[in-house]
Amino acid sequence: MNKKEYFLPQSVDEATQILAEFGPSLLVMAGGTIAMPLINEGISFPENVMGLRRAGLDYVSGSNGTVQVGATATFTQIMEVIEIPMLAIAAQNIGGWAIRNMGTAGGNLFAPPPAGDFAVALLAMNAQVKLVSAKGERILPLADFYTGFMTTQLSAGELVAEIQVPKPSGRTAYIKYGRRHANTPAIVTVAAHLVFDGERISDARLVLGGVGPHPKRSPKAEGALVGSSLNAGSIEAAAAAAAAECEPFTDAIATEWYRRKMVDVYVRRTLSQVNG
Amino acid sequence: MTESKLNVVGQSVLRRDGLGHVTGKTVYIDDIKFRDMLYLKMVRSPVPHARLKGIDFSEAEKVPGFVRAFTHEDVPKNIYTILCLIGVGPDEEPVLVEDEIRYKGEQIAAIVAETEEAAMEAVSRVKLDLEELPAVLDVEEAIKPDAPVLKHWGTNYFIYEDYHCRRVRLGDVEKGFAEADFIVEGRYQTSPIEHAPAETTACVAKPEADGRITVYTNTQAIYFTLDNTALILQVPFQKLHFVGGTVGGGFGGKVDVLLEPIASLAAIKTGRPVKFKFTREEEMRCSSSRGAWRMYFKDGVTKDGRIIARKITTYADAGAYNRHTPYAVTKHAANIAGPYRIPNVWIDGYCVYTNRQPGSAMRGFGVTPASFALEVQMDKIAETVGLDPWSVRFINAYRDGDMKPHQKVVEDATLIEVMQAAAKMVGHELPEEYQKMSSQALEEG
Amino acid sequence: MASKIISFTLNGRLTEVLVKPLTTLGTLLREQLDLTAAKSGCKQGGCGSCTVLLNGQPVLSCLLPVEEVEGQQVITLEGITPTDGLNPIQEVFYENFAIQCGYCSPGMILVTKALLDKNPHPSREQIIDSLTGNYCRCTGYEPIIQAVEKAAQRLNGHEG
Amino acid sequence: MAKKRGLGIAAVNYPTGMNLGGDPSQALIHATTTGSFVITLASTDLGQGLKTVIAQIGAETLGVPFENVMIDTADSDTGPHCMGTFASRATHRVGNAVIQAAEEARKVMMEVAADELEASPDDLETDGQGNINVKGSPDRSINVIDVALAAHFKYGKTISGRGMFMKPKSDVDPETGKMDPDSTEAHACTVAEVEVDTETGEVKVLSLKSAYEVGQQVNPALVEGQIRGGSYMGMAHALYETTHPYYPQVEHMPTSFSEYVLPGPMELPEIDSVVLEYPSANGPYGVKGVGEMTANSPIPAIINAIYDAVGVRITDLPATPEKILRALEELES
Repeated sequence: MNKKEYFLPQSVDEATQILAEFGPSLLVMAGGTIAMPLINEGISFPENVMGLRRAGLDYVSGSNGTVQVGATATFTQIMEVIEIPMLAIAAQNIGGWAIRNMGTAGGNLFAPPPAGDFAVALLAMNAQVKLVSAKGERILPLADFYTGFMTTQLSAGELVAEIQVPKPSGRTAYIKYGRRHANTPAIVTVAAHLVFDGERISDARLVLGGVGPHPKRSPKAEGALVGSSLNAGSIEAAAAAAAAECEPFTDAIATEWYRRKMVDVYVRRTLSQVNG
Repeated sequence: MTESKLNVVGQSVLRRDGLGHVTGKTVYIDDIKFRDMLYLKMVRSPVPHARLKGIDFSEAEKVPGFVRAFTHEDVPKNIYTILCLIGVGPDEEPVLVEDEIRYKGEQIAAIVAETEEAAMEAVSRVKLDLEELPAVLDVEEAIKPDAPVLKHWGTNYFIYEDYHCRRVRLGDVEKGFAEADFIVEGRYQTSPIEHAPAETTACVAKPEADGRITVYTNTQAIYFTLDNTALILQVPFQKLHFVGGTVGGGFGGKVDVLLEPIASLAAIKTGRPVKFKFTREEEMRCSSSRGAWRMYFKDGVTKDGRIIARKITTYADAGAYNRHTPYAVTKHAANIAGPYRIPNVWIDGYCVYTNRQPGSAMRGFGVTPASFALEVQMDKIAETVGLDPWSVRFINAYRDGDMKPHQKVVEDATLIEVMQAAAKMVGHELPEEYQKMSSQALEEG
Repeated sequence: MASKIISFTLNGRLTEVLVKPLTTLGTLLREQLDLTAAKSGCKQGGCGSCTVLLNGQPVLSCLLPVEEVEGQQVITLEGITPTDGLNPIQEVFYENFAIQCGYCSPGMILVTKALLDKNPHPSREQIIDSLTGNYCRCTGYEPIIQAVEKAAQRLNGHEG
Repeated sequence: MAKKRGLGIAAVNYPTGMNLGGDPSQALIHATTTGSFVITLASTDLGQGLKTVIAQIGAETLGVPFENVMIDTADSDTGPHCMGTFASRATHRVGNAVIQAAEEARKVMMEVAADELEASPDDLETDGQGNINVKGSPDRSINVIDVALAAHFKYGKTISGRGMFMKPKSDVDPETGKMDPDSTEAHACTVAEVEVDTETGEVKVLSLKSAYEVGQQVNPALVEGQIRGGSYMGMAHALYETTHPYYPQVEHMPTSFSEYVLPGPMELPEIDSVVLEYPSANGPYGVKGVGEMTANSPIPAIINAIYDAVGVRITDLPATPEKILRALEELES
């Protein structure tokens, strides 16, 4: 009843000005797939809402070895990105068809775990986020963007405008394991990006979703891989390190115990897929 | 009455309601709306067991569009039990909580408002003064002497004609165990399950010019719901006019009377049409579920695989209130020994109350958990005796003329025939003796 | 609270509506425009019963604020139903018992339309993939999957 | 990674009707002036197809075309009592009530036709196409429309009938449990094939093949609909569904279709069935109830198949990957 206004800015500048004016009380929404259910169920009662769909951020474009994903690009759009197959696979693993037509890359960064697993692929790609405000913009690594459970580096007045994804320099794999094979929350999501120098792994990015406060790299697992070849032993060691290092939780889908077990299994399976 | 040649019975004629369904023109309850219609939302308990010491509506009343709140004091006959119509009692469930909350999600107060959003916001602003109490959640804990007692008659189980459980007795199980070569035991547990119909439970109650109330409802049972509503509201039966018949999936989930009485009350008190529709979350957490069952088996079996004694103790988790569980336990007790010829059977079926969302009817009412437990137990018996799973079932299968544990003679057995057909379907070659068996030929057992 | 006039194309007709902020397309269709084919099965984006086509793509009308459809093309099941008779997709759902309680049918049929418009020869896997966001408790999905296969055949002229 | 396959069977019975009886249903039938027959009920269609099968039963007994029969349900001001649609009772109970009502209406229809054809009612037959003929004399025939018109405007007669079916209530002997808890029993046997991933505990149901015995089928396509939907529901119960993931605890109760886990179309196994028909003695045209039982036999069949595949017997539903994995670890240790 007390919804005062629904803003539909036509540009990023207009969006940041509205945000500067209203401050944190303004609910910023992209695809609506996270915020609208809470409003519909009578859990949240926002006064002012800003929809970003018309702000010109619904692009996916590539240049100079980087793919720029606008914050409101939908997963359906991203599924057509051919330069980086893992992005398409990660997008395909989200929701059902209609959700993929609505849900956005930017919005997914704010999904409560175990949702929000698009970022698992982004982190493996070493993606950066562009944050804009009325005062300007800044770019920071996505790995630094998350600060805790449902908290980020986003300051008052800032918006996620773009995600910049470097094309992978190595081999990649991505697996989401849930109770169903589609349209399901993750028990665990794993993404791997391995750069090889001959047989030797020279750089490794191993990312886990659904087993921590936010999608997160597993430095110890990465450490177990770098310098070694990708073989049964290094895969085993990386899986064990990831399972030890992750911080799983219990929810309606799975227990902490099971999630940790599945980190071990799915890190192995993901790395085997890199190998295969 | 069977005719030699059937004309349309046996034909796959197209659905009568099919054209409405594929064009979206079928009218479901949520598709009905009236001018001036109000929306009802429920204030629910956040905890499984508590004393309700007070409700503060003052902030809720300030929400623009708020019309009225209802508590148990507004409900003429607040305490009821659904199955009173078929002689099950005593009354034990409140329409709206009086002083004791017995499950998380229980209905405490109703709010009607001009819009659905206003009703939701008003509900979110209601303050409850609760004193939490220890909850009892496990059926076997609940019937221990020191468990918190949930029922005014002093036990946490339903009483069947002065007995503490539904009993079935045939022959002498202890004698059967003594004669058996093997004793096979098993514990089986099922979980509560949501009916999850595509359409959530809903009704619209509309006051008419003649003083009657028309209730549009997706109940599975029009009269059953009408009669209970009249009793709860203490109005003459002819004051109510129920209209329904089109249900977006039921599965047993729409045979409770959680919505119609309170929506009708609100319609009477406000003089305006009132819609009450469960949200998906309410449907999952607050409407009845398929109750959970815990079943213990002890079977006496001979070397050749015949079950000669079967003792079963079973606990139905009714949740906080009866709903349909006392009746489900009777159906369960009549079926859990299975479609087998067993001379000695002993069954104790308990209907137990816990601080949980009440269980109720669901597709397979009391029999689904029984079939699960006993058919897994049959495989366990087969393994113990050293038979294959088909053999143990053929050896024990009931035939027409056998006596069931509840002392009814079997009349239309076809267990053997469906097993023969299934074996054929999957290419499993049965020994000749099983291929020749017939449910209609009673042989020496 | 400032209501806004929103104009968009609904089932081929230019439509102007006055809505309160944050009214969803589903609520607009069902409560204001009496187009009740799209259902409100969960309002959480989880069941697909509220599916409509936005510029030809399936979206969930329960999650879409009406402000967002300004200037866009919206199609509901009413919009693909001929004034007399049935659309070929509706025909096969009806003839093949791909319906039981009927509550999911409007969403299923619209997803089928979007799929076959995009891909006239979908594989079984593609059909299944397109249906994963639409919930059905009654049928066990197989009759629906088969209806989509038959609808493709009929639209391609391979079946009477 | 090891994936192991297994087969499991289960055989079940299922009773038709409220288990102690005492659950009546009524039907009223009347013909309009032009030979449409309206069956008035208070029964509900949940999607299983009651409005269709009841029209079929009414048309069969009346001897008139299916299209001539209208179903008017469920309005408490006009529809006579029905206990409700549950307990696999509706086709059995309401069908029997409709047969009784239709027989009464048919009798009047045949009497009027006999007067019009100057024949004895006993010498007449309906052809199911809308005509009443003198047996053996196809040229002596009258259309049902003309019979209805004559009944109304020439003879002042109502072609109508009342039907009621009730199995008297059986009381339970509380000491021994002696009771009569069914009207008839349907049966089913399911063979399930599963594949279990021993590293994750995940179960893939490969096929559910079942034989059902359901008495006379009124509408085989609708019976198949119950079998397919029920098999899927049984699989969901066996492996996925729970409102209390950590029963008996009440934490983490699902609130949405994301958290309340149900299999989707990607998890569909091959579902195949054969249907046997052994008509019941007391069902309309030999019907038995089929609605509920279809979900039952798949559950233990799947659990038994898991045991066959990997040697763990899950006795606590649902058989989630976690429970299977824990059981496998216990088996190893």
